Amino acid sequence: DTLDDLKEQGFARIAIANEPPFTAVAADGSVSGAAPDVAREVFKRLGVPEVVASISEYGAMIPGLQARRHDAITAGLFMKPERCAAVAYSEPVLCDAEAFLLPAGNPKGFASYEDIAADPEATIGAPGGGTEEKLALEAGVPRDRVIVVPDGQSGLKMLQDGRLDVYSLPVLSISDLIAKSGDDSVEMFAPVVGAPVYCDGAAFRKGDEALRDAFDVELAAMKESGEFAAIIEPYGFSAAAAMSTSRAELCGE
Amino acid sequence: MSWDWAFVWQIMPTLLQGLKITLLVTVLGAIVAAVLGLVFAVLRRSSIKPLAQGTSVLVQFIRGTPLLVQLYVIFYVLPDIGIRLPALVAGVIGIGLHYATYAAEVYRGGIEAVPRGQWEAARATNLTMRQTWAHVVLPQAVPPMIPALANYLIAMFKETPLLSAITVLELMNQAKSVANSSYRYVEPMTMVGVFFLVISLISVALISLLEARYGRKASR
Amino acid sequence: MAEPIIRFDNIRKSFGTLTVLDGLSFDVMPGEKLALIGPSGSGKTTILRILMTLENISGGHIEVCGEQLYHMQKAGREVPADEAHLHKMRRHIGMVFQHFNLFPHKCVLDNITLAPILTKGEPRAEAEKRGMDLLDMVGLADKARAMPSQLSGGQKQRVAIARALALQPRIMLFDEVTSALDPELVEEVLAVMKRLANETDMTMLLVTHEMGFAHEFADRVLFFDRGHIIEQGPPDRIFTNPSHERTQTFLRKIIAAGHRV
Amino acid sequence: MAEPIIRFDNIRKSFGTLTVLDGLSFDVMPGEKLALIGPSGSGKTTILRILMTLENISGGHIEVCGEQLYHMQKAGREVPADEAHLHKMRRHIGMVFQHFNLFPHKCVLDNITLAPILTKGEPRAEAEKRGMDLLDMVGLADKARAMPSQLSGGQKQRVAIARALALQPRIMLFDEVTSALDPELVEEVLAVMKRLANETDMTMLLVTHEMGFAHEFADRVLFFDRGHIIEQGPPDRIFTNPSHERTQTFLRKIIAAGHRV
Amino acid sequence: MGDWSGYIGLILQGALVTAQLTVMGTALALVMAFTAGLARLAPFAPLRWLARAYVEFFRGTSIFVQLFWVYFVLPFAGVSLSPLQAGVLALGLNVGAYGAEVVRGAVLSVPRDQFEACIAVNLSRFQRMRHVILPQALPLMLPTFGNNAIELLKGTAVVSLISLSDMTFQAQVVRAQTGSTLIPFATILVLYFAMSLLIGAGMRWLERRVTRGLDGVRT
Ligand SMILES: Nc1ncnc2c1ncn2[C@@H]1O[C@H](COP(=O)(O)OP(=O)(O)OP(=O)(O)O)[C@@H](O)[C@H]1O
Ligand SMILES: Nc1ncnc2c1ncn2[C@@H]1O[C@H](COP(=O)(O)OP(=O)(O)OP(=O)(O)O)[C@@H](O)[C@H]1O
Ligand SMILES: [Mg+2]
Ligand SMILES: [Mg+2]
Repeated sequence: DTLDDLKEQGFARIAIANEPPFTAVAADGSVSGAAPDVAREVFKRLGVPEVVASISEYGAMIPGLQARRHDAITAGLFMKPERCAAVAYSEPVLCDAEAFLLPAGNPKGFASYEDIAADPEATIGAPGGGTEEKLALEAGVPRDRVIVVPDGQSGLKMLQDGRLDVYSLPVLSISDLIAKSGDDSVEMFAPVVGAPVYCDGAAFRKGDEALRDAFDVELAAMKESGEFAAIIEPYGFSAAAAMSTSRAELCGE
Repeated sequence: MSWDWAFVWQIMPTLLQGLKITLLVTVLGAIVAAVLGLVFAVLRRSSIKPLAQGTSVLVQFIRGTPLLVQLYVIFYVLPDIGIRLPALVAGVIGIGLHYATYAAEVYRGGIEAVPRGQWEAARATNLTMRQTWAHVVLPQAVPPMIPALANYLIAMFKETPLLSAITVLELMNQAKSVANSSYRYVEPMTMVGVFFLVISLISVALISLLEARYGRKASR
Repeated sequence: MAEPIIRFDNIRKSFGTLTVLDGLSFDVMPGEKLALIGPSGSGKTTILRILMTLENISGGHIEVCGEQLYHMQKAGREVPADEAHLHKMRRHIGMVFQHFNLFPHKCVLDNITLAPILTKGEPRAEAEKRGMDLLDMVGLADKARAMPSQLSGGQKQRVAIARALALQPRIMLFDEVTSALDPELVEEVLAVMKRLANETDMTMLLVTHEMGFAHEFADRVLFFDRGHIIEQGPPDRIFTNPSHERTQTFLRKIIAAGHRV
Repeated sequence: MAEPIIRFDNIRKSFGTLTVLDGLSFDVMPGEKLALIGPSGSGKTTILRILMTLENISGGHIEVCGEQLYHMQKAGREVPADEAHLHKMRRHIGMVFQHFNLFPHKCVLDNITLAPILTKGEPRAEAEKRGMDLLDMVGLADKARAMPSQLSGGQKQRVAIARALALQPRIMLFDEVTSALDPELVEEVLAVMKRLANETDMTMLLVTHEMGFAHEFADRVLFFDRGHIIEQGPPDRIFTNPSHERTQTFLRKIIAAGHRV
Repeated sequence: MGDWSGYIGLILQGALVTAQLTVMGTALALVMAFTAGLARLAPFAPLRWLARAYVEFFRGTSIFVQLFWVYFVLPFAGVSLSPLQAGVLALGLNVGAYGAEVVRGAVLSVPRDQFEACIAVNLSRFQRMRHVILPQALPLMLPTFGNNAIELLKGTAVVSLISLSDMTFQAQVVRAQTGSTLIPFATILVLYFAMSLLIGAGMRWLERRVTRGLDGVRT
């Protein structure tokens, strides 16, 4: 099966996003960040010594997985019932609430996606194919006011340039953006009212459930031993949040 | 993953919406390219040396670097110096500017293709410079340019997907967004390919009509 | 004696490092028919092109119809002619080219009337009437609405002659006007030029390799070699009894090549 | 009497709707020098091009060196010739073109040796030796390493003749080989051809407007008009005393245009 | 954030990938251009149709769609290529289709006279192409090939969209990690321009080489 293949070739290919702190790329090109670090450790325990990470757009991850370009996605791709139907998720890994990036002082007082829908002028930026885009659309923001932004840096830039009224990402991503920008003309609003807390998991191809189950076993062991917390908490994520919920719950199974 | 016709029909309106933007960008970009191209062509013939050379370097620079990166710069860097263009405008200007350098080349070639003897005959019949351009050179230079310009129009049309990188909701971006929310990729992407193929095949056929028409006229 | 209508005074002409004309001087009297002959590369075409202001000169002075061609007075000083001056001077001169250079996008009549309408502001009706007369003269009245591409070489050249005449220049230049034509079509063009030479008092300069025609056509023949006039005189003398050896060699070669004298 | 080396039998040739040759028949004997003359468009070039297999025929049969040119036997039936058959037949025929058609990217000697080396597998050294002999013959031994662009028209045409001779064809075709040349350069080419005509027993077909040369060169003159042989005979008779009115008109026109007879 | 030299290094790594893509893509494009261009002139009709279909398809659809197909759809047919292979394949086939028209045009623009001279000296079809037509057509192709190679270089930026870490992609990474927009983009613009100048200079050098001795023939 797939795990044996991976053991044999000695590495697993994982897709990651270009979104700190879920992922971080150092100046020397080496990949770290919460999601790849967890994946690396779990695969090591499964007997796969290396992970080869490739940075990918969110939208390209699932097709890449289906096209066997990756063995797993570890990218902060949050679990949602439709996604659970498209891929096989592990148990939760990284949890985060949704946040808004706004001009300082939140002049329009946005607190929820519905607030944005209600303002006929307001535009919201979100990653294409990401959770935030879906939430905005579901809250009734029309398509032409949901701007698909390729990456966090672009979102921040567009907000600073006044092209967006709101840019929405998970809390940790937004705070990382603000920290890097050092710009006090923007601020974060979190958590977004009415938006659930989301957790991602490692996503596997449908059909690779055996690999997923093996992954789950090692992940559970790490959660148990506290090693899990030791990896993700320096990046700002909460291990307790991940351990307090489950795939079954998040996928609505 | 199998092909699902019902899904194709379901996403058709969204894709057509994107196609509308794609065509709009193409047409507006073509106008920018045609006008700016003429400006470039004229500046390059300018008798003011630094102006001619500066234009020449600029044209070479624009032609030598990827449109995608130029779009990034126009959209994300220009605001730093206070130029904040809406995405669609930035896209039209970016693609128009890029293709203006190609149009300039076509103009130059068309003008140079008018035989020297025609300039000389105009001079021997004592036409002024302006009359020579208006009555002798341009009427002969322009028709043979039309097919080449039309070819670039098609090339431009096929490059519009780049505008998705600066958030313009053109055909490719619509298709991606459909794919992202449905997790079905083959149908939308294939349909984008079909749209492009059909439109450019039709255009190519139209161009060969143009070529036949103006080619004959030009060969007189 | 009348004043010359054309006066070359010590003309120098170089292309880059190649000096084609070096101190050339000669006069042409009004109404004179001149034939310029000589080997390939001797500068005959260059002389006509300089007169037509298609090339600039590198030194010397040219007078046409009593005025400087390449120079003008400005604040009492002689300065190079500007475009306006050249434009004014070109009125006096017409030229017929070896390769016709008709405007391919205009019909025969429009080729002829374009310049009179644009440069002299002639009303179209009048220009067309005169154009038709000229076409009549060159025997092509029925081709007025034809496009140049529909004409034979000989017909094209006759249209080109009519076009040059339409501006009523006082000086006409002909540069090997038959050498791009099929042999059978040469005669129809020469016939037109012969009539022109006999019936008008225009000054004409003819460059040709058709020695027979030059003989009939010219009042005076100038034999050029490497930019210099080697000898000149009435055609009877030049063709039957050239005094210079180079002229003899040249004529012998031309005859051997099948051109009658 | 010997067999003809070329036999046109009822040849028809159309370009689209235009029929250029309609039932043309004539024979050429080995060693014969033939001049084809006639007005423009009468089909002279077409005849040579058909022989060189540059055009296909629309009907009839051609025999060259005792074999069908455009037909071959297959399973006892006559079928159109395939490329292999044409390739074999072309060995017999060489052609010199009006515009020389030298290979511009090869030096003079390579132009000459290319075909012998490639088509006959001649060793390079031998081909070059023969090539030099041929260049000697046409008076261009010193130009062996020159590129065609460095030659005058007359020199180019002499190289083209040498190139055609290098394959040692039994039949040589010349299509207006001097009409693209400057008048002064004509003689040097004609001189080579005259020598060739006198010194070899090759069969030669010459299309020309140089009546004087045709007169000296040919054993027999064929006068064509609109694809038909109007009259034929020894040059003395055709040129001095043509029996047909159209021949007379044609010759008169040519003479008027300045070509000597 | 301050580690600029490291991030510039990242971009230079990307430049290497871009150069690799350009060289390998151009090589494939050349092969395709000659294969399809000559096939379009072949005496055998199905070969002509095949070449025509290839050219029309790859010129007709956008490089983005082609790239997506090669990268995401071909794997369903059992062909899984690395991003680099996919990029080379898509770019090479795409630019090769344009090149095929260049080859065809150049061959056709060798004067008919030259074909006729070949027949008159009895060269075979292959000999004609090999010794007479192609040597004369090549100088006509080179300038356009040079342009095509530059187009291909510019096209490599698009493969950043399939996660191949070329120069544009690395610029995006640097941008996300450092928060600076101007510096990474300005850097890669300069690098792209330098590469295109290099290609241009190389082509001119090549042109001079192959046209040597043809002076006065080509205008
Ligand atoms: N534009 C030019 N640039 C460089 N050299 C030129 C140019 N025009 C003419 N020449 C050179 O000037 C010389 C004279 O040329 P010109 O055309 O006047 O001779 P010609 O007597 O008319 O000869 P032909 O009988 O061949 O027409 C030649 O050596 C020619 O090569
Ligand atoms: N490829 C072609 N397509 C159509 N018509 C052609 C073609 N080649 C020749 N013709 C026509 O065939 C006729 C005979 O042409 P050909 O060239 O054989 O005449 P020619 O006797 O050689 O004339 P010239 O003395 O002008 O060379 C002409 O009317 C010509 O227009
Ligand atoms: Mg001349
Ligand atoms: Mg002919």
